[in-house]
Amino acid sequence: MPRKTMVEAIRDAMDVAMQRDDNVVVFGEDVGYFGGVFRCTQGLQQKFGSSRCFDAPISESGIVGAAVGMAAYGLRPCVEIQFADYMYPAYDQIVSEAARLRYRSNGQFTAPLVVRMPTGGGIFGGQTHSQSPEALFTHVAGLKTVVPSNPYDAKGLLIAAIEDNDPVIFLEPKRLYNGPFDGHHDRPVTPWARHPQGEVPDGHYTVPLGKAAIRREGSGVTVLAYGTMVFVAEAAATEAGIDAEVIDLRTLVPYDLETIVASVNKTGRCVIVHEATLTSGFGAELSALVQENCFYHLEAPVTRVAGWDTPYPHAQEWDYFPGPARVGRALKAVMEA
Amino acid sequence: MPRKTMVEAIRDAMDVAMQRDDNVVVFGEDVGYFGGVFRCTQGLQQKFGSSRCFDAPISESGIVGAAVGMAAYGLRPCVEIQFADYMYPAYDQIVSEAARLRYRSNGQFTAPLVVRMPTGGGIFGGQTHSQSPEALFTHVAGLKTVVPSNPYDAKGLLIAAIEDNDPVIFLEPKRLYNGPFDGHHDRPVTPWARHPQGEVPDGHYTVPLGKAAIRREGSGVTVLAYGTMVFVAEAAATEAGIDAEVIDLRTLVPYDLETIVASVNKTGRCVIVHEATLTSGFGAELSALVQENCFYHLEAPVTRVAGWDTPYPHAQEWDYFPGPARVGRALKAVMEA
Amino acid sequence: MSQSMSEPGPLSFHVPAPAVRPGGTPDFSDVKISRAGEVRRPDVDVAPEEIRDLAFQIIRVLDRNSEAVGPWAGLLSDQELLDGLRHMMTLRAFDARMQMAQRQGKTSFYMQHLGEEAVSCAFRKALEPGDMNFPTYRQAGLLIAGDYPMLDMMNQIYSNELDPMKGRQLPVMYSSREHGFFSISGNLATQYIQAVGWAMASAMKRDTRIAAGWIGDGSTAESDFHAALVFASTYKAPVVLNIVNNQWAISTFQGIARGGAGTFAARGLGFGIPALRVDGNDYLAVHAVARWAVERARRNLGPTVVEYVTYRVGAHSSSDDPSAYRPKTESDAWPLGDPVLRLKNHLIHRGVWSEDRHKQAEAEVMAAVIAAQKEAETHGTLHTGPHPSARDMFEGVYEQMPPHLRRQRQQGGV
Amino acid sequence: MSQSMSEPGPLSFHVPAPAVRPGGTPDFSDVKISRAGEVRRPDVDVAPEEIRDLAFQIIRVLDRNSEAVGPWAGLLSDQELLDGLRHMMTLRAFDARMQMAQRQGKTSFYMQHLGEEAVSCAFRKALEPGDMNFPTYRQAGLLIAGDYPMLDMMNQIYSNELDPMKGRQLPVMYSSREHGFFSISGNLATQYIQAVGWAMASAMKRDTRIAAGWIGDGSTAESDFHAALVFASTYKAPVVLNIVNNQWAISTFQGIARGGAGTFAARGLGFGIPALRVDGNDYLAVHAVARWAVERARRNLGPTVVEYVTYRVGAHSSSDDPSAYRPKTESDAWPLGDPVLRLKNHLIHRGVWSEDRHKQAEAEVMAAVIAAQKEAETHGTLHTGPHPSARDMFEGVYEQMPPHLRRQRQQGGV
Ligand SMILES: Cc1ncc(C[n+]2csc(CCOP(=O)(O)OP(=O)(O)O)c2C)c(N)n1
Ligand SMILES: Cc1ncc(C[n+]2csc(CCOP(=O)(O)OP(=O)(O)O)c2C)c(N)n1
Ligand SMILES: [Mg+2]
Ligand SMILES: [Mg+2]
Repeated sequence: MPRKTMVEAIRDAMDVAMQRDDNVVVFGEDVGYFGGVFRCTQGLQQKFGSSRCFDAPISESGIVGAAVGMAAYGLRPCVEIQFADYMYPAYDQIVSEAARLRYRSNGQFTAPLVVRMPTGGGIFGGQTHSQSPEALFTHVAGLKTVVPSNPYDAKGLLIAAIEDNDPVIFLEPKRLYNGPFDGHHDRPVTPWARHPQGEVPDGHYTVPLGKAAIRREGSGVTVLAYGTMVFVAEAAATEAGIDAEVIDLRTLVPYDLETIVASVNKTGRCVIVHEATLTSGFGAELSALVQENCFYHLEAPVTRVAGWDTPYPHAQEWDYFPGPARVGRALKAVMEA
Repeated sequence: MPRKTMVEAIRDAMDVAMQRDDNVVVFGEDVGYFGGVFRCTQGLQQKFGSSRCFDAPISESGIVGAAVGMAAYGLRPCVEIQFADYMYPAYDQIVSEAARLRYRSNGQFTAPLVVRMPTGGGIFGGQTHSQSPEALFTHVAGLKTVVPSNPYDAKGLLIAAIEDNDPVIFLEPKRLYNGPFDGHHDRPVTPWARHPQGEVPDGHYTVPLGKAAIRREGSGVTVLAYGTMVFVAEAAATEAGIDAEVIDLRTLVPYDLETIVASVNKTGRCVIVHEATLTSGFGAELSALVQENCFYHLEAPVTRVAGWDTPYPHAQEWDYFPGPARVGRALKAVMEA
Repeated sequence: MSQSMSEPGPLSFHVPAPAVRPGGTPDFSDVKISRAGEVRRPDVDVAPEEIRDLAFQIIRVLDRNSEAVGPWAGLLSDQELLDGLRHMMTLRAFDARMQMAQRQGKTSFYMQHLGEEAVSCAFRKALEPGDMNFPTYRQAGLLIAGDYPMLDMMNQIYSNELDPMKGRQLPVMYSSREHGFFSISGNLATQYIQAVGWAMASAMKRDTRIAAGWIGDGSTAESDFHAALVFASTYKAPVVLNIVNNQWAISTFQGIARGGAGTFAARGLGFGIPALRVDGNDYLAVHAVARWAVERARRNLGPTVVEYVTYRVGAHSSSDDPSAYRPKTESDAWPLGDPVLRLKNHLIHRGVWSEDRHKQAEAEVMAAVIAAQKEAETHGTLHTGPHPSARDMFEGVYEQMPPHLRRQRQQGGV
Repeated sequence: MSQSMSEPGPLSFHVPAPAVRPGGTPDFSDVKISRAGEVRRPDVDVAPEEIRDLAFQIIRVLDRNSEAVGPWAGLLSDQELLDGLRHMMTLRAFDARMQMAQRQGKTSFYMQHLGEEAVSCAFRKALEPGDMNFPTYRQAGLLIAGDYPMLDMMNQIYSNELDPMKGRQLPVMYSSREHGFFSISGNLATQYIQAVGWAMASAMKRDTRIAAGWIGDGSTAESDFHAALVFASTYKAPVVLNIVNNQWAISTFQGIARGGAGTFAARGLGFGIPALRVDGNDYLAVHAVARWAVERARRNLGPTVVEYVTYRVGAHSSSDDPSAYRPKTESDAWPLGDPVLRLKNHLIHRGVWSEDRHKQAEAEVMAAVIAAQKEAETHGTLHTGPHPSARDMFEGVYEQMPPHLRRQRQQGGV
């Protein structure tokens, strides 16, 4: 089977979706002629023409606002925000418009659009190229929020997102674009070409929204993670020698409660890991859910490992990033509790 | 002591702050000549002139963006967003600018500003006059988030917020403007003039940011609430005949962990109540915190009662609003667990 | 460095204020008003640079003698004008009744059009089926003039069992795909750029339908106004960008939003977008200019900005009392008159209408509104009678209800 | 309704594209360039309406013969011009070294000014102490020309132990209150409205200091650009609103942001704000126009929009490769030449400079940059040597560290 990087898989997903449905259009800053600063849309304009893939002015609110109008017309826009850190100008259009259009119009108008954006740190991007704002979307009724962790899922989830009839926020952990990154920044990164999850089938397939995947089976403790943190958690478990079950949530909302609860009820312990700042991060929701649903099975406090409650620093990247050492310590603490 | 409505107390706070410090300025939509759609700034322009209190164009991003510039200059702007539902256009300026300015400039520039906004439902305001977006602020490092529940606190907290050297989001539960509302929408509301917390001293005083208040002592279960929900929780506890300790958080970030933990360790049970949508609401953070810090004292799952995960509906206001019946049911369930 | 500069004194802060406040005598003598028939009518494919001056004039058709004059006159038949009059009268009667219903507690909130009826009623008639408006809350004339049933509007206003929005949306925040009326948001300006997006989509699909964005004078200050102009100009989107300048936002006069600019229409000039201003209380002028702009869009010539100069006679909404911020007599002093009266007089002048027929029409229109109202009230009003269910509240957040919402609905016992 | 309309065909979608792409031959012959000395110099208190035409011309001082001509010439002394040349040369040398340091892995990221040095260097000299710039990442000339120590800039670029931002902010996102240089955000356009707010504050306090906002051509599409113009025009804020039109955003040419507009300066016209365009590669012209705009602000005459017409010769940033989207030779074809060369030639023409002295100055400037660089590197570079601590990471989020952050710092073991 062909191996692809995550960038290639994402591009492939758009390509497939655009081929199957004339109504799929792609635009964003530097997305057209140039193919995107991360090259995710490279070649799409050439292939589909500039009515289907084109450059947008530097206006995130304009991009999403126009997409809402296009979606109401009947298109399926899949737009790119250059970095998640730049989505705030579009936040009003996402929250007040896309998310509520179906509801407030009683289904007369809908907003089947996808907003793609690279998230997360690990590239010395500092405050404005490192953020993980997923919790700002999971709090909003009407949105779905997706975070793939590998090329196979990225393609399947993105096609599913484009085909979904509701607005989907698609967060792409940029540290994973070229290979699975386990937080060991001092070691060379394995390219996707040498990783089984780099195997990406040609053509159309979907990974359903709302279904988690168990990446590592175990019985000692459940680790809930998504994006880059899936690999960090796997590495941490292996290195700490802990029998952890690592769950890759893939979709944050709607979340896969069944898989989560089954695992925690089995293990009796739970560690939640994300890059975003701790307070009011999505980890809080997961912690609350686990506690509400598994209370009588819990043998230790549900523990969160997350970005510190500071802006994302530049030089202190690896002090900030919740790497395998920190996750490993949490795993051990939970096992000993 | 003089009795004041919450509107009067808030106005008084700005009046006092403006008198004590020439650098305090107040502006926003309809805030100047007219005195605000809720009348919170009435009379300030007349008293302090239109360089200190003035009308702004309908541009929330402009209002907060200009305030950031003014704060960097050395003023202490206290701006009004007409309804919290309209803060989204300003969200970028709040999150990317005000919240991070001190950090990124290593203290060379700071943003001592207050963004006031009416929040919450209960007035048949529908989707665009009812939201409670506090969790969108509590997730952001660098911000403080305050929610007063009565005139005394409102004045003291607002003065403290204006005097604070960091940006403060000041959320005013609009259903409390005229009197304590306990969720019994079919009964007449008690005016603040007949409520002890309507007693508001003249002149300067502060209620410190970061300190919760115990509104009702009890030993059976701890209820964590803020804003309107404080009164709903009190009513629910009384009506359900449950020995609940009701904590009014007052400040969400920084939160008063000490008071929370002491109470839950005492009662062994915890119910969290807020109007905002459940998923990724601030209740999730509270639930996680309680669970992390009181795990070994908990006798029942920490339970959340919150707005449903839908946009705020118009006609179904009282089906949506987490009133005393729903809170009471949760209290009973927790006591029986 | 400063050798050539004289030492300037301290700066001072400028806040625009209206010339007259409550208690004062309204005075609009400084409002520059072009004479009826005076402003030229360029071809629709004119180069934007050549008509920059039109952004500073006011296109008017009806003169003081109720005659239709000049190059923008002559587009509408007697019957079309009579229809227009009826639409405006209906909207006015509808507003009066619903305003009263709000005071009677039958709904939570109402927003009326008094004085601005011509803008949406006449614009609607310049569109073709399939075109899409992205309106604000003050363009119900688009529905009335498009024969959307009043009953449906009332059902929504009452949030009753037949409310087409199932109680989820505020009163007056209508939506009708079929009638080319996009769901009103309630958040100002957000829909202006959506209109542009819709129009872009139509062009991308090589369709023939066009879009119209709507915004108030005060709301032009919002950021999405800019996004709309940027996208419309970059992609030459087939959209008409309407600015309804009714002189007031809520308590702030247009000077707070307009600042030092000559006019709101002039905002279009910085984008190379043709910009016209029109007498918003002149049904014929509004229609003629709308036609021009719609034709430009339809012929793929790109966007047009149109500023309707009018006056908000009533309160901003049922929550507002304008006597706190402007003289009570200001609306009487407004120099562009009343749109209903002006069209009525024109029709009389044309010989196809009379005072008697007008009085009779008023009674008929009011009777129709009252009949619809009675009918609507049999289906409930906000606090009494049948109404949308708690189940409706949980539906429609997503196409399919996700598990967590299903659990919540169960918890809610519905 | 449509009787008078001919049946129009289907719409089509328009996406602006540059005339030439990689492989093509650059051609700027359609760029309208005013002759040096041609554009008039109005009084600073001119009515905005009277100078609308200036938004479509280019103010230039240096002509083809390196002579300073016309009404905007004659403001600067020989010494001031020699200083200006040195500033630009320093910035260019600084860029060259830091660009190389980035390639060597000594920092994560760099952004250079090649071809645009005149804009920020000359503007800086029109300001007074206490004035405040709200710059983008491409105005380091404001620091260099204001004698901010290069060493401090390098320490930040290297995120070393002396980094004045303690490692928290990206390289090149400088901040210096003392030097009138507001902390650069990294989020585009946000600071434009902040500049207006700062200027409003100065006016509110009856101060004499003024502000300057900075934005790139591409970033004018952002919403905060609009907020800035609205607030500046409404409150007549003492602010200079600079637009640096270097023809390119990242991979998109200015047509994507400008759309159908004639110029970026023209955006000011819709707000009644005087708008000038100036040859951004002409140190004398930039300085003269900056002076004019600064004086307007200082005299409480309100905001001015200034568009600097220049060309981004280098890559957008160290992460960018422009050969993928524009001809490699495009910068050579750029008709406004090189700002360093043009000022050098003017000084030679003036008789106060020579090729030899220039060569010598180049060596001196480079030596100074290298000396600073060596010094900076003794304090560490991004991945080696001493650097800001994890403790620094936890500090400064708030004035006082709140308990939850203190607990996290403990957890972090620092
Ligand atoms: C984003 C946002 N900010 C503020 C409001 C509150 N608000 C509702 S209408 C209004 C005034 C609008 O004035 P204008 O645009 O002139 O429209 P008009 O009511 O005159 O038709 C304001 C401030 C809102 N609905 N949305
Ligand atoms: C809000 C936001 N969106 C996108 C970006 C990414 N970005 C950084 S620079 C840039 C191009 C800016 O172009 P221009 O304004 O012309 O400035 P120039 O780089 O040419 O000086 C883009 C898109 C950003 N930093 N912030
Ligand atoms: Mg208005
Ligand atoms: Mg540029």
